[in-house]
This record gives sequence, C-alpha cells and structure tokens, in this order.
Amino acid sequence: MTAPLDQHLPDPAAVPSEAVSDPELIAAGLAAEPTLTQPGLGRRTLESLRRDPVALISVLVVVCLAIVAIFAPELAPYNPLHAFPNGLAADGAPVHPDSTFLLGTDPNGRDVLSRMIFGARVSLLVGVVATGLASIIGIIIGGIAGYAGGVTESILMRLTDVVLSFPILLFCIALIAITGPNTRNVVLVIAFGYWTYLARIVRGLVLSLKEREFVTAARTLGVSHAKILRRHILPHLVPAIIVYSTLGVATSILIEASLSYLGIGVPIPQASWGQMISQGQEYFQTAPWLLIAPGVALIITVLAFNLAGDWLTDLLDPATAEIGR
Amino acid sequence: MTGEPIVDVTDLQVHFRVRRGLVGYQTVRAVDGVSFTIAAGQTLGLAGESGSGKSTVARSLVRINQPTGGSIRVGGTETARLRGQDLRAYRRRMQMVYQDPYDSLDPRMSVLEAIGEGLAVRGMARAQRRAATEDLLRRVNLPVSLTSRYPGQLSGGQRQRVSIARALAVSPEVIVCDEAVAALDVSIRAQVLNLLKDIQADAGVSYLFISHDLSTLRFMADQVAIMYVGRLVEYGTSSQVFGQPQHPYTKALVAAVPEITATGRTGRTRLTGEPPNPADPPPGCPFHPRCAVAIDICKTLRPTLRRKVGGQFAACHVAPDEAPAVSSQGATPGTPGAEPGPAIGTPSSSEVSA
Amino acid sequence: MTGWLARRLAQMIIVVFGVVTLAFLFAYIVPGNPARLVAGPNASPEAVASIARQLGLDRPLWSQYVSYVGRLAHGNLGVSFALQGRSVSGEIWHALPYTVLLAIGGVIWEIALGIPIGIAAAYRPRSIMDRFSTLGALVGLSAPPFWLGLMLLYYLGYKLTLFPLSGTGHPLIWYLILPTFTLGVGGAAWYSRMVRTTMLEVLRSPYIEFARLKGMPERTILLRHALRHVLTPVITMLGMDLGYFLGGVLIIESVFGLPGVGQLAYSAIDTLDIPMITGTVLVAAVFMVVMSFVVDVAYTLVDPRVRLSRR
Amino acid sequence: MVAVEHLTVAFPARTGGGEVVRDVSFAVNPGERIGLVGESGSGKSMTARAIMQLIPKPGRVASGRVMLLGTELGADPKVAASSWRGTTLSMITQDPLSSLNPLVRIGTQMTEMLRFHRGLGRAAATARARELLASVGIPDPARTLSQFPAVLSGGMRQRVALAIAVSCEPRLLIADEPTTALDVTIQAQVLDLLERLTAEQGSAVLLISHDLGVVASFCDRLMVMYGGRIVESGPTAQIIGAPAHPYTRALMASVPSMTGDLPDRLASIPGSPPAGGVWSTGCAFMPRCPIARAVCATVDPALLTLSGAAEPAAGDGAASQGAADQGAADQGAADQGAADQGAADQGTGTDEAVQHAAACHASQNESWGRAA
Repeated sequence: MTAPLDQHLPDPAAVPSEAVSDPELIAAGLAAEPTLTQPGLGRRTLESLRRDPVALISVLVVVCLAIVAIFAPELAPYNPLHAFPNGLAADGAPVHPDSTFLLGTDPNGRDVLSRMIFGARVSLLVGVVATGLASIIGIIIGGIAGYAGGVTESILMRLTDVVLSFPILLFCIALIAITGPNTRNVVLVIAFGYWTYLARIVRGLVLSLKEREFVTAARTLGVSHAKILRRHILPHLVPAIIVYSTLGVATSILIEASLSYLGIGVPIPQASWGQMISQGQEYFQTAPWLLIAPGVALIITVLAFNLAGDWLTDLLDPATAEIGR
Repeated sequence: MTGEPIVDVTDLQVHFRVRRGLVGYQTVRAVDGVSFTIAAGQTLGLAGESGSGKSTVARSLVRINQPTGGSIRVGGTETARLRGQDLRAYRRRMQMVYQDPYDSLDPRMSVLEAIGEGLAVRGMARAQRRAATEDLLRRVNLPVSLTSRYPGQLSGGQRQRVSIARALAVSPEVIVCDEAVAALDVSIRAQVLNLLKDIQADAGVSYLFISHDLSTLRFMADQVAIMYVGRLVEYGTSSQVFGQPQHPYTKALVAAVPEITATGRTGRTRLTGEPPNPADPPPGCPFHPRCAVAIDICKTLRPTLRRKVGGQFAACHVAPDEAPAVSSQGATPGTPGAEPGPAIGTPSSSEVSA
Repeated sequence: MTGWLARRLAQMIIVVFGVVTLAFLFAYIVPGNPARLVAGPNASPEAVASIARQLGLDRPLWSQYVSYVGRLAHGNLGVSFALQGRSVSGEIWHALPYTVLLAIGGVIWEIALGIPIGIAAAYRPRSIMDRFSTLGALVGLSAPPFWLGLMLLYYLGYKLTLFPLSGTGHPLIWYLILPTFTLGVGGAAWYSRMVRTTMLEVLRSPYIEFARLKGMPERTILLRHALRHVLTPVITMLGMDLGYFLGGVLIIESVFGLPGVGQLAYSAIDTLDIPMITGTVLVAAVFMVVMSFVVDVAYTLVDPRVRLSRR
Repeated sequence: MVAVEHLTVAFPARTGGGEVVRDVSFAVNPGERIGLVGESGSGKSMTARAIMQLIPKPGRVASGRVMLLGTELGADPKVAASSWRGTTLSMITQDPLSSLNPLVRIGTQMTEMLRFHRGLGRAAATARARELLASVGIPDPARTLSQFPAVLSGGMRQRVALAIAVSCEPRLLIADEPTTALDVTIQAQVLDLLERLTAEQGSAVLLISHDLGVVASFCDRLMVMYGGRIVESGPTAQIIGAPAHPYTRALMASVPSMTGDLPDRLASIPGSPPAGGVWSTGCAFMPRCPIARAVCATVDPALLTLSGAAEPAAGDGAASQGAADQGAADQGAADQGAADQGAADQGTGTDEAVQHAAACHASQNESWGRAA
C-alpha cells in the first residue's frame, strides 16, 4: 500500500521547537487595521457553501452516505448475506447488472447493491469510531505534552515517535492475525495508528497558544491552569480537531478497506468494500463490476471526506484563523 | 507623593539557560542585578533597546518569568519566590498591559467574558459581573454597548482600553505597561496615555512603564531607568535623566529621538555599532565598544551605579561623580523617603565581569 | 550544530530502544506458546518443553529481554519458525532489493509528477491547469492503492497488454513500472497540493515583493526565490515516504506479486512466524526512525534559519 | 520626474475594501527629499505600491496614472516593468527581517540585480556588491556575501536592503517605513545612511512614515495623508512652523516633546482613524475635527494652495469656504462657492508642488492670519 494519507498531513509540530522566542526580539511593527465585523459562523457556513459548489456536493455526499449507512436495512433491496439461486448464471458465473440485480451479483450469488449499502455502514462506522477514538487520545496526549512541557513532554513525544515509527499496517495485520479479525479490533488498531498524528498537531498548536499574550494575561490575572486549558486553549483547538478528524475519517476508511482487502478486516460474510474488491479480483476478466462498483464507492466516499476537510480548512482555518485575529 | 515604596526590587537576576552540546547549558543573563523602587501612585519609566532585558524585568515582576535571584518586595512582602495559592493571590496586586492589542485578548471571548474573568478571580458572583464590567468600561472611556463585542470587532485603541479595564478588574496596586502604546497610531496613543494618567490620579496605582520611546517616557514617568544589556546604566528622576543625561548611552538615546522640528539631521551625536548579544556581552562596561568617551578601564572593569553630578545614578567610569559636599539625601531621585542608593551598589554588580 | 546533532542522535537511540521493546513485548504477549508453534501441533509436551528451554522461554521476562537485545546488537534477528533453520535476517536481506527498488521508484514518481504539477498550478492560480491538477490530485489521493493497482493491471496489463501482469522477470524495470506508479501516485497528489499551497504562500511574502521591487523577472522570482521554500517541506515528506516504503509496501507487493519485505511479513503473519514478524516490523521501524533523523539533518543543512536555531 | 496624477486605488467592496487612495496627485523632482506621513490605513503605503505598479490583488488603480519621465507607467504592456523597476525607481519596505529571502545568500540577492539590470559578469557583480556592502557600513563585506540573512541583525539587514535598492542608482528611492522596526539608535544610523547614499547618487527620496519626527528631520517637503487623501502638503518648515490642517496640528500636538515644559495631558484627537476604504461624503476627518462646520459633512475639501504661503496679499481669495473645484465637482456640489481656479489647481508642476496647500474648509479661512 502507498503511504497512508495521514503521513502527509501538514504538521505544525514540524516547526523546530527549540527556536528561541525572545519577546524583545519581536520587532514592534505597526499593527494592521482591525478586521471588519465578521458575520456569524452559521451565516458564513451557508455563504461559503453557496459560493463553492464542490464543497456543497461533497458535504451532500457525506450526508447521503450517513443516511445510507444508518438506514441500510430499509434502503437495501435484498438481504446482503442471502445467496440467490438465480444470482448465478448457469455456468456459475455472477449475473450481470440487470433490473433484478441493479449492480449484478457476486460469485456467491449475493446482490452487489445490497452488499454495497451495508458496506457503507461498515466503512463509516469504522472510519468515524476509529477517528473519534484517535482524536480523544491525541488531544489528551498532545494537549498535556504541549501545556506541561519539560520532562512530561519529552516522555510523551518520544512515546509518540515510537508508535509513529512502527509500520502501522504491518503491526495492525499482525495484531489482528493473532487476536482474530473482528470489527472492534479493526477500529482499535486504526485508532492506535492514527492518534499520533493528532497528538503532534495538538501539541504544536498548544505550544504556540501557550505563548500567546492572552494566555499569559490570564495567567497573570491568577486564572487557574484548568480554567486556562478549558477556556483559552481548548476552544482554539476545535477548528483543527474538526478538520483533521474529517481527513482522518477518509484515511481510516482507506485503511479499513486495505485490511479487508487483505482478508483481515471486517470478517466474512459481513460486507465491506475492500473485501468485495478482494473477492472480485479473480473475476475481473468476466465480471468487472465486482471491482468497479466498490472501488468507485470508495473513491467517492474518501474524496467527499477529503473535499469536506479542505472546505472546513478554508472555513475554520485551523492553522491561522485561530492563531490570527 | 512620597512614602514607602510600593515596589522595591533589589539585585534582580533573571538568567535563562540555553542548551549547548549534549547535556551542557549556557547561561544568558537577561537581567543581571537590577534594583529600583516605585513609590505608591508614581510611575517608573524603563527604557532600553531590543535585548536590553526591559521586558524580562516586566515579566519577572508579574511572575511570567521566575527570577533567578534577588528580591522583589511589593508592599513590604517578599514575592520573588511565591508559589501556588500565594502566587495566585499575589498576581492580583500586580497586573500587566501588553504590547500587542491584537494578541492580548482571547479572540473567542467577548469583552464581558474577558473582563469578567478578572472579576471572577476576585471572587465576584456572576450576577454582579455585568454591572461591574460596565463600570470598568466607563472608567476607560468606552461605551458600555461594547460588552458583547469580540476583539475582532474592536479597533486597536479600543482593545488596549479593554486590556486596561481587565487589569483594573482585580484592583491592582501596580500595573506594568510593556510597550503598551507602541502598536497604536499616534493619535490613539495620546488618548491612551492620557487615560493611564487619569487612572493613576483616580486610583493611585503605580506604573512600571516600559517604552523604547523616550518622549513618551518623559511624559509619563516620574523616575526613569535606562537599561543596557541586562543592567541599569542610569537611574534618576525624569528631569535629571532627560535634562542632564550623564551616561554616554543615555546621551545618545536622547539625541537620537526624532523631534518634530524642521532643523534637519546634522550636528547630532550618533551611536555607532549595535547592541551586543546578551548571551555574549563584551567584558568590562558592555557599552564600551560603542562609546565615544571610553577609557582603558572601561574595557576591563564593569562600572557600578554611582551618584553623578546631576543627582541621578549612572554606571560610568567617565561621567563625573557627585561632589562629596552635596548632601546625598537631598538629591535622591524622586522619592526622598525611599533611598535607592544602598540597594544599588550590590556586590554582584561591582564585580569585574569575566 | 554538533550539540544539536548529539541530542538528536540520543533521541533517535531512545526511540529505537522503544521500538525494540515494543517489538519484544509484542512477540511475547502473543497468546499461545511460541514453543508449541515451533514444535508443531502434534509434538509431545516434553518436546515442547525442551524447545521452550532451547528458546530460553523458561527464563524470566527481563532476562529474555536482555538476551533479545544482546542478539539484536549483533544483527541477529533469530531463526524463522516457519522456514525451518533459516535466519530471519537472511530472508529479509534477500527480499530487500525488491523493496528498495520499489521504494525508490515510488519516490521518483512522487517527485516527477508532484512537483511540476504543483508549480504549474501555483503559477496561474484558478486557471484551467490549476483546477485540473487540483481535481486530479484529489482523485489520486482518494483512490485506494490496491484498487488502482488492479485497475492498471486490468486495463494496461490485461486489455492493452502494455505491461506484464505480475511477478518478476527480465528486464526487471519493466515489471516495476506499474507497481512504482501505483505506489507513487498518492504521494504525488500530496506533493502537488503541498507545492501549490506553499508556493502561493511564499509568493505573497515580503521577500518576494522585494524581489519584484528589484525588478527581477517573474521567472527568476519563481525559480530562484520561491522554489527553494518548497524544497524544505518536500525533503521532509520525501524522507518520511522513503522510510515508510523501505519498511515494505505490503499491499503493492501483494497486488503485483513482488517478493519484497512486505510479502515476507505477510506470509509470516499467515504462519504466525513470530521471529519473522518482529524482525520485519523492527526493520521497517528502524528505517522509519533513521529516515526521520536523516530528514532532520537535511533540514538543518538546507535551511540556514534552522541551522542558526540548532546550535 | 515622477508625477502621480489623480491616483485612486480601490479594492472590491466584498473584500472589505473601497477606495484606499483617493485622488492623490503630487510630483517628485530630481534629487528632492519628500515625506509622506499618515497613520495606518491612511493609504500611504498603497500610494507607494501604486507608483511601483505592485498593488496587492484584488486592488487596482481605479483612476489616475503615474508618469515616469513623461511616460505613463503600465500603459504599454510591451514595456516590461523590469525596465524601470529597480533601476529608475526602487523601493525598500518596512520589515528588514523579512524583506530579504532567508534561503538565498546575500551575495546572490545583490548580484542577481546587478547582473540582470546592468549586465555585469559574475566577478564584476560580486566586486560591485562588495563595494556596496562596504559603503553601507557592513563589516567584512566579502564574508557577508556568502552568508544568509538570518545571521544579520535587523539593522544590518536593512542596510543590505538599502544597498540593494541603490545598487542601480535609481532616480527615485521610495522608503516605506524603513526604520519603524528598528531600535532608535539604529534608526538614526539607517536614516543617516539613506541620506548619504541618495545624496551621493543624486537620487530623490520618497520617505513614508507614521512618525512626523522622522520625516520632518529628513525631508525638504512633506505631504500628510488622512483617509486616503493628501490633506496637507508643502515645504517642511512651513508645515512644521504653521500647520494648516487641523489633523496635522493635532498630530503634532499629540506627540510628547523631549524639551520644554511638560503638559499635564497630551492634546489628543478623539475617535479613531477611519477603518479604511469606506468614506462618507464630506471630509474624512470631519467626525474627529474640533473646528468642523456644516459644509464639512457634505463637501470633501480640495487640496488648495494656501495663498498666504506664497503671496500673503491674495490670501482671502483662496481661503473662501468650499473653494474646491475638483472636490466639489466630484461630489456633485459645485454650487458650494466660486472656485479659485488658479489657487485650486495644486498641479504637478515644480512651482506649485512646493507651495503649502491644505484640504480643509475651515483652516483656509482662519489660520493664515496667525501664520503670516
């Protein structure tokens, strides 16, 4: 597999952390003009969706996927696990797409469309839960490392480095091979691989927030550390967390598909896109839809999450707006 | 006007450790033996170039930086080594107004929340905070309608007033203003300076007013201290220091102030060179490489603050000392009751620097 | 800089130790008795016990850890359970050339596709070229690599018979074109996006304005003044990718049937060959750690500002 | 030599813009030192960028033009900007820490310009760069050439930027807040250097600053900007000695002095400068003006020569309220009073340009008796 997407996430922590920041060395430049009154976030969201059709479509796709995933039993035409007798041609080959089976059948005579719909459920569930878990771990570890500094920071960041250096996919595969493939394990190993990126991002943000004058001001007012973290630091992390979680869902879905493709993801006979591709692989000369349908669904899903993440980046500006004015 | 000094800083040292090598450190003496006092209701102006340590002095007074040595007595209480609950209680007595009006207010907190945070620290119940916030806004000449605004909706001058109101929320005895007007436009700067003076007249707070702009200091300060590479080089009343500067560095600073006169730029004394790196200051008097009147001893022996002919203190081998006949009591800068003399000639500052 | 280098090296050693410990713990917390795995399902309890003694499994954990680290220090990764009598390091050594070629090829595709496309997109933002490449980059990012590989095999290999279908042969490069491309295309998409963003940001900076004020032609500004700023993040990403690829790109190897380190690990997992699994995991992790060290050093050499702050 | 004629720079309204520079006209004569003073958002930096034809997007020159030696800049797309930018006109900007490319050696940043504009070879360009660095007071120029900007202090970097800007002996050097980010002693050094270099080469200087003190000590002639317009212009001595516009007066009074008696309070201007780009009709300073009249709210006063400066006898003619030709016409309020054409045309010629002029309804009446 190629480098996972998360490897390329812009990393605020990449800035050399040892750089000296003597307040007196920062020149007393002229202040910029005050920004004009900004409309509320709700109105800005609608406005930017109206101006950006690509973002609108991607958000709609994400919403549709969520609906499909939630109402899979209601939306799917057939039971995804049922092998139809008429689902296989006389020679035992899968049936081409027709009016009965809109996307044809698989080598077991099961309806591909129904399996796709239930596959969406698996993809989203794994993507969202794994990312959520990773975010929580990442925020806690990154936040503590950034705010506490010193030895605590060194220990936590070396720990992060160790996990980061591990070949996560290989590690996941080994773990799952030993513990047995099930959805819970898939979620856990993906979360185990992904929290490090969030931890590094959160640590970088907290480090820079900690040096901001309004945090210093709160400290000199005598505000407690807990209150500073809750009121001055956490709210500024929200945009970054939203953006990187959205991108994280895309990454997690890809990893889940890869694991399932290798046969160690979501266990058979449950439907998963990656596993469908793996199964269709042998039939790609006679039944290309087995390969194309789940592949296209994967691309569209991941693309939609990536585009939504891009749009959120513009809207919330995790790196600058929250640090900016 | 006089009385016990509210702030009495003696031989303040703030050193930073910079990593060198695998386990080694190098010590940077950002502040190296600074002593001064501020009388109640008065203003001490502190001037110096980048890297002189003036902001570090400010930050160690409000305990953002931990002093390495020396004492900071506020209202008679030693505060340099307070921790935990005591430190939080102390913070209320000493507040700070920051340079950058765009960074010193949390962009996600409304004016009410920002000022209310200070009131909450003082223990005020939530119900009373709105009225108290409005009072504070009135004191800094802002309309009370601003309470629900966010910093992004305020101009630089308005933000700086909100910062002042937030500082006032805890009723401090001393406010440290670190380049508090440097980022403001000239016409706004005058408004804020006037406001600070009004507040002082009303509430009797003392200021440590830090600025690189000497004309602003002359307007604001009762006493003035000039810093160069971590130490005071001149210290006296505003009229002594600006009227008859004794240290050659102060003289050059005063001469370099661009005045609004159409007299051109000729015939002024100019400093050559740049301020030294605080991590590696020159031996002897740190100013000697840039000094026009330096003599041999300046290269080896670091001068201590001594009373000079104008009545102020200066750390210079060349500037003539005060004639012994003059009573030192009469010429004490600004606060006759608080004689800073003995506190200044501390042993560490008279040692020959390595 | 030597001080910084020493500290960074110490940091790297700590991380390597962490990785080794994690790999060790992994191998020994695995459910089931490794001795039984070695002895086979039909072995007598006595045989299993004797193998356990041979492997030192009866000793306390810390003592096993010490001898494990001691063996590692001599480059000894142990003996494979599944491939009787063969040393793990020897197997990895045989598989490594394929993985190295694959990794280098993938990185070459990333650079060759990503950087020019990114520059072209930044040169005229919002132009047709920009929009086209942005969309292409996003699709490249979102396509699952195993699916992309299969599609390439199907259309270019099977339908058009332009490329061999899978495995290895002569000339080897012929067999590597599709796998390396599949490997590099996702990264290339990232590179082009990152180059574009960085470039646009740099082009708004005061020093670019100053270069314009100097009257320098736009070409010089782009290639001499702006491009350098793109190189730093590219070096970071390149190094990390290389480190990652060198650990074995399991999916690509398995789609294209290349006998690299990834395949080795995969089949080891199939047979629960613990020494082989930990060996490959360890090798991959060490590549990663070393590359991130190399990247940091390269960073220091490339950017004079970083050099100053890292005394 | 350089003439700015009725220049208006506008940003699209949706970006929160508007006209940030409005109807600005002035001329720079060879070898002249001219100052442009104003607060943030007054349009002074944008005026400079408009001269260099480098207005940041999405801004644009909405009307007016910039003439260089009789040719309009940017009129002929075949004439590359590099034919005059950096050679005839050059500019240094405020932030010395970021105006040099941190990843390019100082030598390259200097020689690339000499090689491109002057066609010098590598060795000749390097030799010239060394001379230039020495002339701006950089110790060890040869070594500095091979270094990166990060090793230099802010003051040293601004010296290098200055050396680059004068390396092709420009006819006009625009210096936009060149010393604002520097310490006061370094500031004086850099200004001295600017003075010496431009005097040696006979270059004119347009010095832009928020600090009236800096500009007054350096320039022969001043222009004061407020709300995108020039509100007062004239010889330095006349403006400093007898400021005509209430804004200029207030600006001078709000800066504490180093000499003389200390006031208890500083004279301050109430309110804040306009947020930039969005103006009501009438004088932009009106809301803050202590001497505003009814007419100030509706008619934007034109920049009129104060006849009192040149010909005291004719003072009354120019000083009539609303004596604005362009301003009144633009606002559709030409009936506000008879325009004195001769005095109203602040013009671009040498003679008019050095006369004291102000854009204020009230002060044109009242102040001149006092000044004369």
